[in-house]
Amino acid sequence: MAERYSSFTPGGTGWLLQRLTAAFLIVVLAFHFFLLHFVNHAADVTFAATQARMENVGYFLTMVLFLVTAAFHGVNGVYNALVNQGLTGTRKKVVFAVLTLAGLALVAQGTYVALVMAGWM
Amino acid sequence: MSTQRQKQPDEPETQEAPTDQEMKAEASPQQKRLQRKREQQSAREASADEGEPEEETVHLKVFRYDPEVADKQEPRFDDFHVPFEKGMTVLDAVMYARDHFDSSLTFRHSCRQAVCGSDAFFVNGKQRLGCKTQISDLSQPIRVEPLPHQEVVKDLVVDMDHFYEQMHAVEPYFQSEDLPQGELEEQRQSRENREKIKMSSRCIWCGACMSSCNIAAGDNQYLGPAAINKAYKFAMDDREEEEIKEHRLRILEQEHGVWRCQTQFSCTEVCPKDIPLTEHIQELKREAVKKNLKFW
Amino acid sequence: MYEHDVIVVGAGGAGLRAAVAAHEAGADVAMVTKLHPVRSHTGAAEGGINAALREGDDWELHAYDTMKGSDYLGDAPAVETLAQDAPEETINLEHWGMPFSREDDGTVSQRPFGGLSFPRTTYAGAETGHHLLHTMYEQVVKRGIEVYDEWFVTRLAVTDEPDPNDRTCHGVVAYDVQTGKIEGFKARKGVVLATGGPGQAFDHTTNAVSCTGDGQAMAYRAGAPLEDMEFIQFHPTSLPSTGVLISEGVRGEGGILYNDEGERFMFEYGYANNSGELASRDVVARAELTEVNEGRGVNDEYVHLDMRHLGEERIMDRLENILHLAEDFEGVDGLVEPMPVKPGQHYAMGGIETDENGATCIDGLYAAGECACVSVHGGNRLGGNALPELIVFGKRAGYHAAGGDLGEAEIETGYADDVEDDDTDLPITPGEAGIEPEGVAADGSGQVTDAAGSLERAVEAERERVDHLLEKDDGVQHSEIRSKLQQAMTDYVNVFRTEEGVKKALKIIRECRQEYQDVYVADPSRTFNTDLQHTIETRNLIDVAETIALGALVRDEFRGAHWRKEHQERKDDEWLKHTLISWDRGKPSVWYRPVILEGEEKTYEPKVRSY
Amino acid sequence: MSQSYNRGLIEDFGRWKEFSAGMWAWIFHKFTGWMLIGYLFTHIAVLSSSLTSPEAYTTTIQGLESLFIIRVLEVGLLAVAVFHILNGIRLLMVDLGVGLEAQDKSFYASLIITGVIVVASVPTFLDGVTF
Ligand SMILES: Cc1cc2nc3c(=O)[nH]c(=O)nc-3n(C[C@H](O)[C@H](O)[C@H](O)COP(=O)(O)OP(=O)(O)OC[C@H]3O[C@@H](n4cnc5c(N)ncnc54)[C@H](O)[C@@H]3O)c2cc1C
Ligand code: HEM
Ligand code: SF4
Ligand code: F3S
Ligand code: FES
Repeated sequence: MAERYSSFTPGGTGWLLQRLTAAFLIVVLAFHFFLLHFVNHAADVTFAATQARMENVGYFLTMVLFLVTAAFHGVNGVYNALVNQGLTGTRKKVVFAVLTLAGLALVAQGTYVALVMAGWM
Repeated sequence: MSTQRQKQPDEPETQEAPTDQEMKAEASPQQKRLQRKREQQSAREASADEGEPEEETVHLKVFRYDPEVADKQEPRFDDFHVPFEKGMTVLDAVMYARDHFDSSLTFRHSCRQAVCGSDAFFVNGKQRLGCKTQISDLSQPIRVEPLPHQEVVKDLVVDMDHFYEQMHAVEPYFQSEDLPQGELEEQRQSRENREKIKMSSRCIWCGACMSSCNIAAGDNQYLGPAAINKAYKFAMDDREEEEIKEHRLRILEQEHGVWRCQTQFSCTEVCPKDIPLTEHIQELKREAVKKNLKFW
Repeated sequence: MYEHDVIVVGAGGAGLRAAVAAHEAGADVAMVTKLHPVRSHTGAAEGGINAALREGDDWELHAYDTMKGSDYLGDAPAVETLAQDAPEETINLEHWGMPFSREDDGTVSQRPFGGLSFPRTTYAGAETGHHLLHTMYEQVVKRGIEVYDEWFVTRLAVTDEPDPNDRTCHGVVAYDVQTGKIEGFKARKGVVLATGGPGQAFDHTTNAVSCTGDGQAMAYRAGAPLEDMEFIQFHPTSLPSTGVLISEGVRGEGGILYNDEGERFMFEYGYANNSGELASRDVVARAELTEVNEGRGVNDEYVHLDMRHLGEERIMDRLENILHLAEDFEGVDGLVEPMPVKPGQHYAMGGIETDENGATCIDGLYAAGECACVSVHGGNRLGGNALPELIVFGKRAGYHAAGGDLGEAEIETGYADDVEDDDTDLPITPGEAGIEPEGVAADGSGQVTDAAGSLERAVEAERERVDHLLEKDDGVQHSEIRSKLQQAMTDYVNVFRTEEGVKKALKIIRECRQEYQDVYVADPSRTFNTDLQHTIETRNLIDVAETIALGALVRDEFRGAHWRKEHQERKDDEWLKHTLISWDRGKPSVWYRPVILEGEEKTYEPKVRSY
Repeated sequence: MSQSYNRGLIEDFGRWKEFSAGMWAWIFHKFTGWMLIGYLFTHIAVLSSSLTSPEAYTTTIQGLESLFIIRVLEVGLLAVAVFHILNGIRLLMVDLGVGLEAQDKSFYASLIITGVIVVASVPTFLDGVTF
C-alpha cells in the first residue's frame, strides 16, 4: 500500500516557504501600498521621484526582495491551487515548467527595470 | 401496506389473577401505557395511509437512483411524509419510509447509535449521521442525499472503496511486533499521552469529513482528513518508537499528504465525533517541518 | 467460486481475532462479512473487558464469579479457559496499540463491574468495544488478510449424512450485496461463524439492526444444535426511545437508580441488599420492571439513573461518551438531570453449541463470539465477560480451524445416545412450514457427501431461492412479519415469562413462519438490494425466535435471566443441564446435556446467588 | 472520480449556499491570490515603460492614473490585497495552531476590516481624478 507513495517529493519545503514569504510580504506589501498611495499619491509619481527612492540601496534591495518573494509566493500559490484540483502527470510537469519560467522571467524583468530606475543601467 | 393492525392478543390468563408480588395489578401501568402507545400508533398509521395527515408529519425529499431499474436510472427525488415522533432522527424517518412506503429505499445503517459509521448522508446540505441528527433540528422539507464526491451505488449508498484505500494507505496499525510474554507486562503510557490521542481515536470511518472537503474532491490522491487523523493517532502515541514516528511523518509528508490541506475546516465542522481534524492536520504539518529542519 | 483454507464469517471482535489467529497459524484466511468490519456491533460495547491482571486478583476468582453469575449453568472447562486466557489476550490487545485508559503509573485502568468480586474490568473510556474492534481490524490490515466486505452469507455448504455428527462443512454461500452475485466460498480447512447476536428478534434491543442471528440460524439448519437459547439478557439501562445502551460503567462508577418517588429502590425494596445497583443484570432488570409494574415507574415506563453526584470532572474523564449518548438519542443532559432507563434485550447467552476449542459437532464448522455457546455465560452473562470471550474463544476457534492443536476438548458436542430427550407438550408443531423454497441445508439423505457436491448444491439452492424471492410479484413483505415477530417476543418472552405467554408467542411465531411462505421482495434490482437481504434475515429471525421460545417453554424453573412466573425457584436437582435444540430435518427436537461443574482443580458447588 | 451519471449541482461548487465560513475563506483567498499575482505581472509590465525613457514612464503612469476606471480598479486592488493579507494572517495563525476555535469569527473579522479599510481609503484613491 505504502509503496504507491515511495516516489513522492515532500511538499514540506514549498509549504514552509509559502508561509515565510507570506510573513515577509505582510510587512513589505503594507509598506509599499502605504508609501505609494498614501504618502506619495500614485497620480503624482514621476520618474524622478521613483529614481530618488531607488537610488537608496536599502530601498532598492527591499524592492527586489519584495519582487522575488512575491513572485515565488504567487507562482507557488498558483501551482498548489492547480495540484489541489487534481493536476497530475505530464500536464503537471508542463505547468510546473511554465510557471517556473514565468516566475524567473518576471524576476529578471523586474530587477532589470529596477536597475534602470535606479539609474545604474 | 395494510391498514389493519393485528388485534392485540389478550393478556395471558395467568396474569389476570396474580398472586405474587411482581404481577399485582390486573394490567400494570406499564402494560396500559404500552397498550395506549400501540393504539396511538395504529391510529397514526391509519391516518398516514389515507393521505390526510392529521398529526405532525415530516416531509422528506429523498434522492433515488438505481442503475438497473428503468425509472430510477435518471436520478430523482421522492417525497415521503412520515409521522413525527418526539426524539425522531433522520435515520428513524427514512427507516419508517422504507418499512411503510417503499421497501426498495436503500441506505446503509446498523447500530443506530453513532458508532458504526454506516449512515453518513448529505442532509439539508451538510454531511451528517442519520442516526445522530434530530429531525427537530432541521428545517423542512428535509433533503436527504448520498454523500457528495463519491460514486453513488444506489439511492443513498455510495462507494466507500476509495475512502477505505486512503485509510489503509497510512499504515494504520502498530508497527512494533513486541508481544507480551512471561510476566504479562503492558507497555506504559502516561495519562497525558492517552488524553492527547483520545479524540483522534474516536473516528468511526463514516467518511463525512472526506466528502465535505473540496480538496479531497479535486485531488483524488489526497489522503484526506480521516486518514491523516488516523495517522495522527499513531504518530502521537508515545508507545511507538521515534523511528516509526518518522516513518509515519514521511508517509504524511508526501505531496498528496498533509500539505494539500487548505484549512477549509469543513471536515472539522461535519465530523459527528467532534474530532478536531484541522487542528490535527496542522499539528502534523508543523511536526513534519520540525523533523525536516533537524536535518538542515 | 473462491477458495481459502479458512473462511471466517463475520468480522466483529470474534471474527477478527479468529482470522488473525488462523493467519498466524499459517493458514490462508479470508473474512466474509455482511458489513465492513469496522461497522460490526462489537464497536458499540462500552464498559470493558474482564481480566485478572492485578495483584490481589487471580483467574480463579474470575472463574468463580463467572460461574456464580451464570447461575451454575456455565461449563467449568470453558469458564476456566476464559478466566485463564483473558489476561494474556487483554495485554496482547494493549501491545497491538489499543488505547486503554491509564492509571497514574501508566498501567491500564480497571474498574468495578456488576457481579465481580474484584475491579477487573479493563476499559478504554466508555468506548472499549470501539477501540477493540478498530485495533483488531488494524491487525487484519497489517497482515493483509483478505476481507470480502458486504458479502452476505446465506447458507453453509455441508454434507448430507443422516447424523449431523458425521457431517462436514466445506464452505459457505454468500451473496455480494453490491452486485447481487451469488458465489460459493470453499474452505479447505474450516469455516468459523462469528456472526454476533440475534437481538433483532426483539423490538426493544441494544443490538444493531444487523444482529439478526444469521449464524445461529444457518448452523441450526445445517444440523448443529443451538444451546440454552432461552437465556436472553436484558440490560437494565437502555434509553427508552431507541434502546441505546447506557453502560454499566455508570453504575460501576457510582451511578444510582431511583424510582418515580425518588427512592433508591435497589435497597429500599430489598432487591439486592448488598450490591445494590451493582447486582447482576437480571436482578436489576427485574427490579426495574417490578417498580414500573407496581406503579412506581417514571411515566409508567422507566426509572431514573442518576450520575450527577459523581461530579463533572469524573464524568468527563470516564463517562464522557454517556453524556453524548443521552444528549443525542434522548435529549437529556446527564450533568444536570437523571437519565431515563429501562431494560432492553441485550445479549444472547445461548447460541451454536461448541466445545472450548470453538468446534461444533459438524466437522470443519466452528463458532465463536456471541453467536456461539461454549457455555461460559450459562444462565446469565456478567458485564464485561463478552469481550474477553470474543478474543479468547475467537483465537482458539481460528487457530483450531487452521489446523492448530489445542488438545482434546472436555466439552462434548452433538446429539448422542446418552443425552436426555424432552417430552414437553408443545402447543404447535414447530419447524418447517411446508414447501419453503430454501429448504434445509442438509436433508440427511446421505446423498451429497463430498466437498464439490455440497458447495454446488448449496449455491444452486441459494440462487433458486433468491430468484424466487425477486421474481415473485406480490405477497407479504418481510417487514410486516418481522414486526409481528418482534412484538410477540417482547410481549411474551421478555424479562417476565409465563407458560401461557410463551405458548402464545410460539403460536405467533408459527403464524409468522406460515406467512413467510408468501413473502416477496418488492425491489427488483440486484444492486444493493437491502430489501432482499432483510427478507432473508427475517427468515433467520423466525428460526432463532422459535428456539428461544421453545427453550423458554421447556425450562420450568427460574435460573439466571430466565424467569418463570409459575416456577419461582432454581431447580438444581432437575435443571443443572443445558437445553439443546436440533433442527433434525426441519423438525426441531429438544434434548438436554448435563452441565460440567468439575473444574481443573475444584468443583463448583451451586450456591444461592445473592448480591 | 468518475460518476456513473451526472449529479450536476450536487457536486462541486453548485452548493455555494451551503458553504461554511472556512470554505468561503478558502475561495476568497484563492481568488485574491490569483488577482494579486496577475497584477504583479501587469505591474512590472507597466513599470517597464521606464526602459524606453524616463518621460515615457512618467506619462504612462500619470496617464493611467488620470483614468477613473484605473482608480476604481486600484480600490479593487486594495480590497483584494487587504483581504489577502488579513486572511493570510488568519491562515498563518491557523498554521501555528492559534485560535482554531475562532476560525470562522476571524474570517468574518477579515471581511469586515477589509471593508472598513477600503471605504476609508476611497477618498485618498479618488483624489484629484478627472472625468
Ligand atoms: C450496546 C452494547 C454494549 C456492550 N458492552 C459490552 C461490554 O462492555 N463488555 C462486554 O464484554 N460485552 C459487551 N457487549 C457484548 C458484546 O459487545 C457482544 O457480545 C460482542 O461484541 C459480539 O461480538 P461478535 O464478534 O460475536 O459479533 P459482532 O460484533 O456483532 O459482529 C458480527 C459480525 O458478523 C457479520 N455477520 C453477521 N451476519 C452475517 C452474515 N449472514 N453474513 C456475513 N456476515 C455476517 C457482521 O457483519 C459482523 O461483522 C455489549 C453489547 C452491546 C450491544
Ligand atoms: C501581503 C501578505 C500576504 C500574505 C500574508 C499572504 C498569505 C498567503 C498564504 C498563507 C497563502 C497560502 C494559502 C494556502 O496555501 O492555504 C497564500 C496564497 C497565495 N498568495 Fe499570498 N499572501 C500575501 C501576499 C501575496 C501577494 C503579494 C501575492 C501576489 C503576488 C500573493 C499571491 C498568492 C497566491 C496566488 C496564492 C495562492 C492562492 C491559492 O491557493 O490559489 N499573495 N498567500
Ligand atoms: S474523522 Fe469524523 S467525519 Fe471523518 S470519518 Fe472519522 S468520524 Fe467520520
Ligand atoms: S476540509 Fe479539507 S482542506 Fe483541510 S481542513 Fe479539512 S482537510
Ligand atoms: S447507524 Fe451506525 S452510525 Fe448511524
